[in-house]
Amino acid sequence: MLGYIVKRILAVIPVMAIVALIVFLILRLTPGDPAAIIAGDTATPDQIASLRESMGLNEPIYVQFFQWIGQLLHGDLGTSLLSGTSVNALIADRIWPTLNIALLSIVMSVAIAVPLGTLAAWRHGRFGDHVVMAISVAGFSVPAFVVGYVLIKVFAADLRWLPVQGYRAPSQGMGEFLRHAILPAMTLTAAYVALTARMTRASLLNVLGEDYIRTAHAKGVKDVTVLLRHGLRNAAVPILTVVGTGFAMLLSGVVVVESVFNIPGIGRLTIDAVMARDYPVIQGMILLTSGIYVLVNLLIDIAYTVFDPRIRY
Amino acid sequence: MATRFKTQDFDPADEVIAIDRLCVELGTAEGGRRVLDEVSLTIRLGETACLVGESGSGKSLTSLAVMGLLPANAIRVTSGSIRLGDTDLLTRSAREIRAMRGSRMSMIFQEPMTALNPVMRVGHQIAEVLEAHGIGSTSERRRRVLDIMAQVHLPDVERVYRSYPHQLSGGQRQRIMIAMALILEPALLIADEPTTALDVTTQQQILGLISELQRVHGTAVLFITHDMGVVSEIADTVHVMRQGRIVESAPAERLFRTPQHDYTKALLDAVPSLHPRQPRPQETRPPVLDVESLGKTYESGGFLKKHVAKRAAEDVTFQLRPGRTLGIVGESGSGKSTVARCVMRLIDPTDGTIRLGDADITRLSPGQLRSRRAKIQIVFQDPYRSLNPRRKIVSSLIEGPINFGLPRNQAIERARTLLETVGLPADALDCYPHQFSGGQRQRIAIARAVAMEPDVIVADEAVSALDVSVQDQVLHLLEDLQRDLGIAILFITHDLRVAAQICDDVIVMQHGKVVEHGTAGDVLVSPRHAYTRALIEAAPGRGWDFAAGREIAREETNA
Amino acid sequence: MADVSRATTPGGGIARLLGLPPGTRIGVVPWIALAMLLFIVLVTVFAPLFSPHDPIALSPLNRLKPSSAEFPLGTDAYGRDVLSRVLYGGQVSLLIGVATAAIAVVAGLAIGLVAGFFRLADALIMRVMDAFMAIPPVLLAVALVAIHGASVSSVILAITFSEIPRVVRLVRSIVLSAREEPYVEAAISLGTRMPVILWRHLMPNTLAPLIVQATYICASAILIEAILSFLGLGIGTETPSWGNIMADGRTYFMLKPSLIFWPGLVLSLCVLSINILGDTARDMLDPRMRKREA
Amino acid sequence: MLSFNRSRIPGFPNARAAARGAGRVLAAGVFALAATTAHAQEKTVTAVMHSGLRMLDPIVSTAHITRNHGYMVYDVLVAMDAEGAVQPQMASWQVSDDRLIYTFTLRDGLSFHDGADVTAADVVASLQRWGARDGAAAFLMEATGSIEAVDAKTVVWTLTEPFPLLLDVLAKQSSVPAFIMPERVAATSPDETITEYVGSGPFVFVEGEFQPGVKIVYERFDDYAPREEPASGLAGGKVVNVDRVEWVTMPDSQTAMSALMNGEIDLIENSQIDLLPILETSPDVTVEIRDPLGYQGFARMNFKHPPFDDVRMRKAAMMALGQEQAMATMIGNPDYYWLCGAIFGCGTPLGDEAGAESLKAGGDKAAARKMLEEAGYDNTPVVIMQATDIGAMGTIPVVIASDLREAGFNVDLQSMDWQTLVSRRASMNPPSEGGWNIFTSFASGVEANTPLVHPILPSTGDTGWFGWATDPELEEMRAAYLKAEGLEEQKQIAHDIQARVLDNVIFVPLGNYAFVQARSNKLTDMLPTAVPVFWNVNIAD
Repeated sequence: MLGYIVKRILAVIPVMAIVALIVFLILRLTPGDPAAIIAGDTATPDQIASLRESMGLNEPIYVQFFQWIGQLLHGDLGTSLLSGTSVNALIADRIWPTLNIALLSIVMSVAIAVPLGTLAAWRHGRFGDHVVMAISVAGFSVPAFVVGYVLIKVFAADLRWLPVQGYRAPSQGMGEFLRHAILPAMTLTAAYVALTARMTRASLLNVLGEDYIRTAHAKGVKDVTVLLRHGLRNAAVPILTVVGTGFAMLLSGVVVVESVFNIPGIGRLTIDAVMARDYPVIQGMILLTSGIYVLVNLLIDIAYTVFDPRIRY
Repeated sequence: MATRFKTQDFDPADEVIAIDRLCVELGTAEGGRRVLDEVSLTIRLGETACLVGESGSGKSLTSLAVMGLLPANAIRVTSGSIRLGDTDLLTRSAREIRAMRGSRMSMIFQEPMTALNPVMRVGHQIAEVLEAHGIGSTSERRRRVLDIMAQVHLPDVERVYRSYPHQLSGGQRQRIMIAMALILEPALLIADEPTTALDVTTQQQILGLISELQRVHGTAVLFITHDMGVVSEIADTVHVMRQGRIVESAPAERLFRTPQHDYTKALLDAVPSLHPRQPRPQETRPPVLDVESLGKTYESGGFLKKHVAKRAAEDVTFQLRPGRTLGIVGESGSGKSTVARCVMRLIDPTDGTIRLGDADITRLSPGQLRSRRAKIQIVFQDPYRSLNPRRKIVSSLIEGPINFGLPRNQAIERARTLLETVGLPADALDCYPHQFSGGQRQRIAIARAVAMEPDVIVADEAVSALDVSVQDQVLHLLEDLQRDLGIAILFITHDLRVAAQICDDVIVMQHGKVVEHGTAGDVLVSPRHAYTRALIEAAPGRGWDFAAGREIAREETNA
Repeated sequence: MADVSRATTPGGGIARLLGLPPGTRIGVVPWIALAMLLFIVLVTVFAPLFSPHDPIALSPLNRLKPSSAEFPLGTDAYGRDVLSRVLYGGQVSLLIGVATAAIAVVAGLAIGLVAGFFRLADALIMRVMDAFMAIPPVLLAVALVAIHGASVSSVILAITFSEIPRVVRLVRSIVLSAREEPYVEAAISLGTRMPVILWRHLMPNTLAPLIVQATYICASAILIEAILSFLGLGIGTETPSWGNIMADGRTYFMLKPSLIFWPGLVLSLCVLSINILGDTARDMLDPRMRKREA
Repeated sequence: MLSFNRSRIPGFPNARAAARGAGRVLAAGVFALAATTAHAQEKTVTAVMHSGLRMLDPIVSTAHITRNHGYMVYDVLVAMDAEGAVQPQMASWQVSDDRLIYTFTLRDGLSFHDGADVTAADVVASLQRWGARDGAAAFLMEATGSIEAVDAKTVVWTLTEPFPLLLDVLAKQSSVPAFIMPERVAATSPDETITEYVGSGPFVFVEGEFQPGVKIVYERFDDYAPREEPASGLAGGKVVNVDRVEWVTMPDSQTAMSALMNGEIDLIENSQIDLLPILETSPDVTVEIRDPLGYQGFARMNFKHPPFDDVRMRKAAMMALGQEQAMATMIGNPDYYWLCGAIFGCGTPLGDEAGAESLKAGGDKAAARKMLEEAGYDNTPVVIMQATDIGAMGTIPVVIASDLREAGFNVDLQSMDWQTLVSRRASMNPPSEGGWNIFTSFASGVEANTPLVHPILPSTGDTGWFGWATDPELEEMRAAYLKAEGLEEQKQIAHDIQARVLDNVIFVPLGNYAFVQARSNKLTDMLPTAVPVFWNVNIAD
């Protein structure tokens, strides 16, 4: 097991190296000049050129690349071209809102989606199934920002139950955190519930066709027990997988949600950095999110062993 | 050793289950296809009733109908009754039926690997029967589970209790299933092909166990099987099913000695004899396939992991001459299929040499090999997977010849001729595989191999998935082709009966090694190796000549 | 246990191509979805026939007008007719959906076949694919759109890039399991060349799952286009697409929710229909499901 | 110290793994943010500014948000009052009779946020760095012999020739005001950004709470000694009545609006005009225009490439354009925009609308088409760049495209993000090779109200602003303006410049519009300045 984990972590290195290379190349091929944005709209070409020079943007790309890699190996993601802040500090500052909200929405999604998917599988082909699947597919079919706006309009602007925007850390009180986080989390949850409920249903339907389900019935076990004890646990691995790959979707979703709800997370940090061509920040962010993605998938692979004793590494 | 049928008279015993004119139809609406047609049978206390028949005859449907496990939205019972003791099952609510499952009637299935929940400890799975029926405290249940596990002769019950199914052997898993079925001492045990997926030696043990427990508990057993050998070993009463009907019911001995119905006779006729056929004259032409010291080792692990080398085949040597059939027999995992696949170069051998005709093909690159492929062809076990379901029969048949430069129209002509040779109409060319039965598909697969005009055909369990009657026909087809075309056949099988009927020479493999090699007569009649003897001993109904309806003469068996 | 007899009726056409069992039943919902999708496709393809106005004609004096006889769904912030824009917008959105699905499937199929059959290429290809999978798709799209400018083709390219790895993985896994099939080994034994085996025996196996996958890609591409537009990185404002009509309208959500509502409704119905059809296809094609129906 | 009890998290089910993971992440979040403590009892103003602050160097960046930040943290020597007159702020001054020597004397009590006194040496270093970056200051520096600190409080500025506008340049609000920094900070090369943010202004920048692009926090500088006279414009006493000012960025204008109406924030610096009808329904919110000069939208053509290398083509294009449609589309509500053909702003001393008649009349497509034919337009495509991520500003190119098409131009409207536009406009390549023909931008009224400061005027070819207009005649006029004595002469020259700019179509003014501020009625005594400042303002509890 430990050996497997070490091996998996080592296997991450080439992937991350390729990510780093792709990211670097894509960014430097992208038109845009951070010097121009720093200098402002009314700056003259000369002013921008001198700024470019002093920022090191005139170095050949490969020099910049190896400088960056050199920094990376020291755990240093570089310095934001715009604010002069270290990227490590920026990320450390901005990652918690995103993680906390993402986590809240995963917990909410799983709590909603698994029972829904189970219900659909149980009522397979009948009315309950159709209703659940219609809801899930619908959740999948509406853009996140629309969901966000509707939630704001209903729960914040009209009913005034919840704040419109902003973020409070759990340290500022769990109640405040939830009051602010619940709408953004629900926005993210819409698509995530859809994804997870569908997978739960599909996976459970597969499992319900297995011989051991028939065995359980033949033993005289109650239907509900068969469904939950024999069905759900065997269906867990694909569900876990989709939770993991869905995490990537979630990281994309936060970009939108953080804009709509004004949450100072890494999604907005990234979009702002892209818009301003703040290369070190974008590079750091993509590396970070890729790293999180790879890590989450590793954790999920390890979690498989909890659900399925046949899987041993 | 003479065959002894069970002859106990059950007439005075209480009826445990009585099925009366049961009809079952497909679909939920009126007028669906009738899959069970007035099935009636009765089993009494302590009686073993065997339900035999070929695929699709309705054996399993009957058992599922009794258990109340027919898929509700696809199949329904239209008339008839099933009485368990004095309860009419068809009038009971789903809840009441559930309460009876596991306690008054229980069932074991064919494939113990898939029938057990892979993520639950087997002890808990047995204990769940007790839990579902609200019996005992946790510790009480555990005690009873360990007790029944000991009764089914599981070793080290404490450890097995905590094991997951994948950590047990096939035989152990089936014992778990049996323990699960019998822990509440049900009046009726339904065993649906419980030994079909097991090796022959394991099968013998499981059959023995079922009989033993039946004696102890006085259970009525409904035993479903397609294997006449098994029937002859365990049945008190035999019911022969065909196309949803019971065509003949009789006490075992009477059925085997004096079958009444034509279908029963045909079934019995098709059972190959364990006694080898007459040896054919020796062949002296040089071998077409010459395998020497063949070995295949799978290596796994490596970086940060323990290095494991698994020897799937080791030091296998044989020669195959034109027009001859060499059988490789053994149980699962013996390495017989590894040898077949190495010879085909579908996998690369790690040791030894393979000579095909005068060429050493052991180390040829895929490109060099391609030109020699025509000389050696293969027929696989599963007729449903060996033909590309998306391509017409003609495409499958002409693919090889066209690869070797035959013009398309000539290839089609050859395909048409071949189809007739294997006994299919020529218009089958434009059909798709799913339009054919398993036996027909296997004929097509053989035609595809023969179309290449090979010197050697490797038949890898080529008849194992077929019903006995079909199996018989396919074996004859192979024999005819061999006679007409002089093809050499390497015949891989686990079934000694089949090997006895088609092979000139036999290799017995165990754990990747050859333990015995000789003519079919030598190996099967007077085996020298203990393992070969054990295999023969374990073959069910080995003392009975099914086709003739009599014991195999004593001198013949021991000659 | 093979007690249920196999079907021997002849099956034809698409059902056989997809490996469908004959007589597979389809409920009423997929037909509704199909009808809805066809309706949407028809009115967008023939948008010029149904549109009351030029979708890009500005009319600053008619900004943000409510519904009226002249402008059935009102006007947007440029005074353009929303109905006409929604109708024309479908052309671009559907084009993006269909083109993305087609390109992703074709490219993914080619790469996946190679990765699945050639061990040497596999490791490298899959590492690169892993890397692309790990990069959040919206970020990748943002970067690619920034490179090539905001246009339909760069949006398609951007979304395609992030979808390809998923297709590759799917194809590769199918190839890996299909190459163990006896009929593939039989073809090897018949001396058929590798490229031919790939094309003739392995590729068709991927067809049905790919069609299912394509519906999901199509649906998600339409949605991602909307998100890119929301972030200011979609196609330009002139050419309408459902996504950028909504993106343009989002500023006025509180004031005039209909600017988002109508394109959003049509987009959601369209995506919903495609997803339902995909689900239906998947349910029909999943062999395990079939076993249950049998 | 905050404690954290995992078992009491509401909303998280007691599922083992989930709760454990959640607990860990949340707990870590608590520690990371433990430094953030509530300021319940303090007077805090929370404002949503027009854009996010990322750049903290007000000398290097010309961005308005950075300038506004500069006015919070830094002080200036002299400043302009509400009437546009230059007044002493940090220093008073004396001018020699030959107008070549200016002597500035720092007032008492000035200190930096780190406690050090402000000295003349700090002032000299700051002026020199500013002089090296700012465009208007560059003219001044050309006329400068030396700037010296003669003692701790006295700076002597010696000119080589008279520069009548010295005080105006020094007091200007845009683009780069002459902020005073400590000498060690001002010693930073003008091409590099500063890394230490110490000023002597009325607010202290709280570096620990700075989240670039998201939030910036200022606290009152307790040791700041305001001037005694009342605040007027950017001059006068900067009396701070609140403890803390937070600028937050909200990417979504509706979110900001709802937040203001919900009382979550106190001020929106620049509210979307279309949302005003909703804001106006709230009794707790005041909506008003702060800066009467507003902003002027304009279109700039590329002088390097056809068709707009030909003045006749530029004129034809201008003839097709109209301010009404541009402003109506961008702003909508006529209360918040006005047509104005004056490049120095309408209602300003130098404002004059000569040559803008057709623009104000909505353009004349037929006349434009005719001019185009006469000029021999060969259907060369016109690439118009449009930014899609800058809100309402992105609408003008769409209107221009529509106008030009109607006049017969072959228009290629290309959409991109603002960053791409900013870098692409620097490309001198032909439009077919990554160049461009037209882009639009806007200038703040206060930074474009004289020929001295107007950023688009310099027409020196490749060294000028993007579009690279070459117009020696115009350059002569600008030089003459610098030497002009008295308002009348300045007005005359400004009139000539206006006429020349529109005649040669250096750029096309497309109308003026207002920044509309929306603020909570809790805020009182907000100064009516173009630069939003947070001294003088008070907040009710």
